[in-house]
Amino acid sequence: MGLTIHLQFSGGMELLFNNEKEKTVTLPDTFTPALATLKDLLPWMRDNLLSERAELFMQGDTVRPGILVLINDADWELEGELEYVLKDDDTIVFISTLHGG
Amino acid sequence: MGLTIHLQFSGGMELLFNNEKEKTVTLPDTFTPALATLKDLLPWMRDNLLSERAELFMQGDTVRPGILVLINDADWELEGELEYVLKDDDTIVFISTLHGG
Amino acid sequence: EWTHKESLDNDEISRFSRQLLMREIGVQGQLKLRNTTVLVVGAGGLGAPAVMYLAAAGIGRLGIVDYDPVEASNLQRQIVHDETRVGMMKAESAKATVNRLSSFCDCIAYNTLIESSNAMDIIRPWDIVVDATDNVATRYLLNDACVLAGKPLVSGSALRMDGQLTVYNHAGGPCYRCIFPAPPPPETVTNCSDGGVLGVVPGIIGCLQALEVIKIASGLGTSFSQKMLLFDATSGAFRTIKLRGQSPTCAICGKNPTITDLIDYVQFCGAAPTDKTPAQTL
Amino acid sequence: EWTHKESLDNDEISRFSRQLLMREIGVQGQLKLRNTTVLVVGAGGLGAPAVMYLAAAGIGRLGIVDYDPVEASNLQRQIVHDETRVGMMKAESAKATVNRLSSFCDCIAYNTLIESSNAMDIIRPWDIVVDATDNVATRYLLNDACVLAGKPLVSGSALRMDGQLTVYNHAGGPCYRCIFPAPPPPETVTNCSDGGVLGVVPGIIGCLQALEVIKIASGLGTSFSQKMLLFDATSGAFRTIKLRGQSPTCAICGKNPTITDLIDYVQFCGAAPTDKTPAQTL
Ligand SMILES: [Zn+2]
Ligand SMILES: [Zn+2]
Repeated sequence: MGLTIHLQFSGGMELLFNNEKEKTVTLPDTFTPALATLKDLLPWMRDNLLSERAELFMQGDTVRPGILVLINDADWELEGELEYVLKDDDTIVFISTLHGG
Repeated sequence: MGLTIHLQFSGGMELLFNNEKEKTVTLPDTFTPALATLKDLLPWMRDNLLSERAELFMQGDTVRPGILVLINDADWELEGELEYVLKDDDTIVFISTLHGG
Repeated sequence: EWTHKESLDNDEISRFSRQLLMREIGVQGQLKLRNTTVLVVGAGGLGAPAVMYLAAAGIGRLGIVDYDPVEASNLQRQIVHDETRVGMMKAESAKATVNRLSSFCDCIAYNTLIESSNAMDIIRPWDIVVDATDNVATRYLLNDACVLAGKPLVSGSALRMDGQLTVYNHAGGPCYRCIFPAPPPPETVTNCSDGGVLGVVPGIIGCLQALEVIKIASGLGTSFSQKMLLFDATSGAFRTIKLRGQSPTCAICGKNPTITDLIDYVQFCGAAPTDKTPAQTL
Repeated sequence: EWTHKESLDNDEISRFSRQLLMREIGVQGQLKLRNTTVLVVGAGGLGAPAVMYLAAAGIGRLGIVDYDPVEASNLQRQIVHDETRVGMMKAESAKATVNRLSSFCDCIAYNTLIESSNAMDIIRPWDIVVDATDNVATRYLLNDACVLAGKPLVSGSALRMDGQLTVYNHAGGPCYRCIFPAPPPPETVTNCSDGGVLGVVPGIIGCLQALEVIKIASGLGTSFSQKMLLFDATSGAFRTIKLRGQSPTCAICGKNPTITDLIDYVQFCGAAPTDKTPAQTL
């Protein structure tokens, strides 16, 4: 069995992902435990889960500006960002920041 | 070592307990693991932690009306109330219900 | 004469465009808001933002019950009133603010102390009741009247830096008596006159009450049946706790209710429905 | 001429009695509120409850910046205005409401578009700044001006059923640019005119902004430096997340800042400071 990852979407990010706020995915065997990183997860999400245009989610090999990423409830900047090594049962949250009032 | 219990106070209950919102206590050996219940904990709290008059906390052998008790985040009524058997590392929350507006 | 509408007119479509744009509300949800009647009991710290946001959102008919006049010391939190209204009845003052804010809301003021003799008549015409009161006796009265009349009760409370929110008697969930079969001893009850309150704390809870009403009215459903939201303003922490379910032995909503008509709530609680009686501090 | 006070007078003691009773505020905290000056930028959905609760709580001097006139479609959420104010400048309308609510608040309206040429002059006299704006360009402008002037920035935002709150540039925490060094692509930004918003959602966030201002001003301290509160109105869920700290490489608050004067924010963001420009929906 591959890695199981819990994905959550907030602040409108869910509109890019079939309007689902939570989704638990089992990653294919190409994601090697102890090696696969967030850098691998993002294009997999883009190709397998995204229901809107890719540029609303990614820019280059990372998320586009204005998206906050949390790894197990902490800002991903504290966890190594793209280099973070995925662990089974991780929760990754994607938050679109809001600008309205 | 005795049982360790995390106590939390909310809604003004903290005013009865030295104005502390959280307190972790280690219970004495008279609290036998797998036997001691909430019915034992309440008078111990009254005698060892309470800083105000006892009738503001207890009525008979239970909490006075208007106090909600949570055991590990669930209403204690779902957990057996006074008969609940204490487990190491339990979190017990006492909430004074509010009536103002 | 206020009646249900079959569709929104052009003025309503323009006024509520920001809600019509949302898939969660849309035209059908907005029409449901227009056709829902809401009674807010208490035009104080909780009722102030609740009536304003309910009227603003397009609730078609809004009742406001209060028997107190506006006092200057209320204005630290009761933003539906203002200095020109000191001495006016709170229900009238709140209605005047609602009328300025929206001509799409039919607002009715009850300048009345709600009590056992009149509560059923006051509550019966309304779809949803908001408990924005400030004392134990009126909270039991409203609960029992809502159970007897079959209305959901969106209940909020606040004191000092703390707030609480829940929805009673809705969607199979518990009523106030299911959770609190006995009233608190009067000497353990603190009101805002004695304990104080930071004005924006009931403001936040009153806004959340308006939100839950809007969710029930528009068909989104409430998040707080059999759940209670606790807010600690000092730490900025919100916490949702799961409450027990509806009790088969509840004296008012159980299988064999012992209360089938409203009772004497002052006697039951040992305290009168006023925020002004000196009480001992918790 | 507004000046600092050494003590509260009898009228203030009577008016703010519910806060004086609280150990968290008391006489000293209330006096600090009286001597604190707060600038609210934006008199829209967030600013509406923020200015009312700040004035009600006893903030001594309140500035309100907005350049738009009140429109009928604003009244679904902007409860500081009303139908009699349609066409009036929002800052003037909000000031009129504050003046009715409290004679203890010295309120100043700026009927001005805040931009790089005037932002430093507008911000410099104030102790705390509230970001209640509705667009990306003004959010970067306010952040940079607050860093350059050394002011805490209490930032809120809302769209549809979602709200966010944080405090930037305070107590060693990060600024907006520390978290978001690059602006979002314009085509990913949705404003309330395009995406819609349930009115009470900015109401709740605006109340929480007022609360954090009051906590900073009274000495209680904020709960949201280097933290962000997320609110999902559909589920009633609040969540607090921990943000990265202040960045040594931040272009404005870092060790070697590359931005030492306000820049061209329209060019930087690729979008103008208006909620009205049609933009693609996210
Ligand atoms: Zn019941
Ligand atoms: Zn920075």
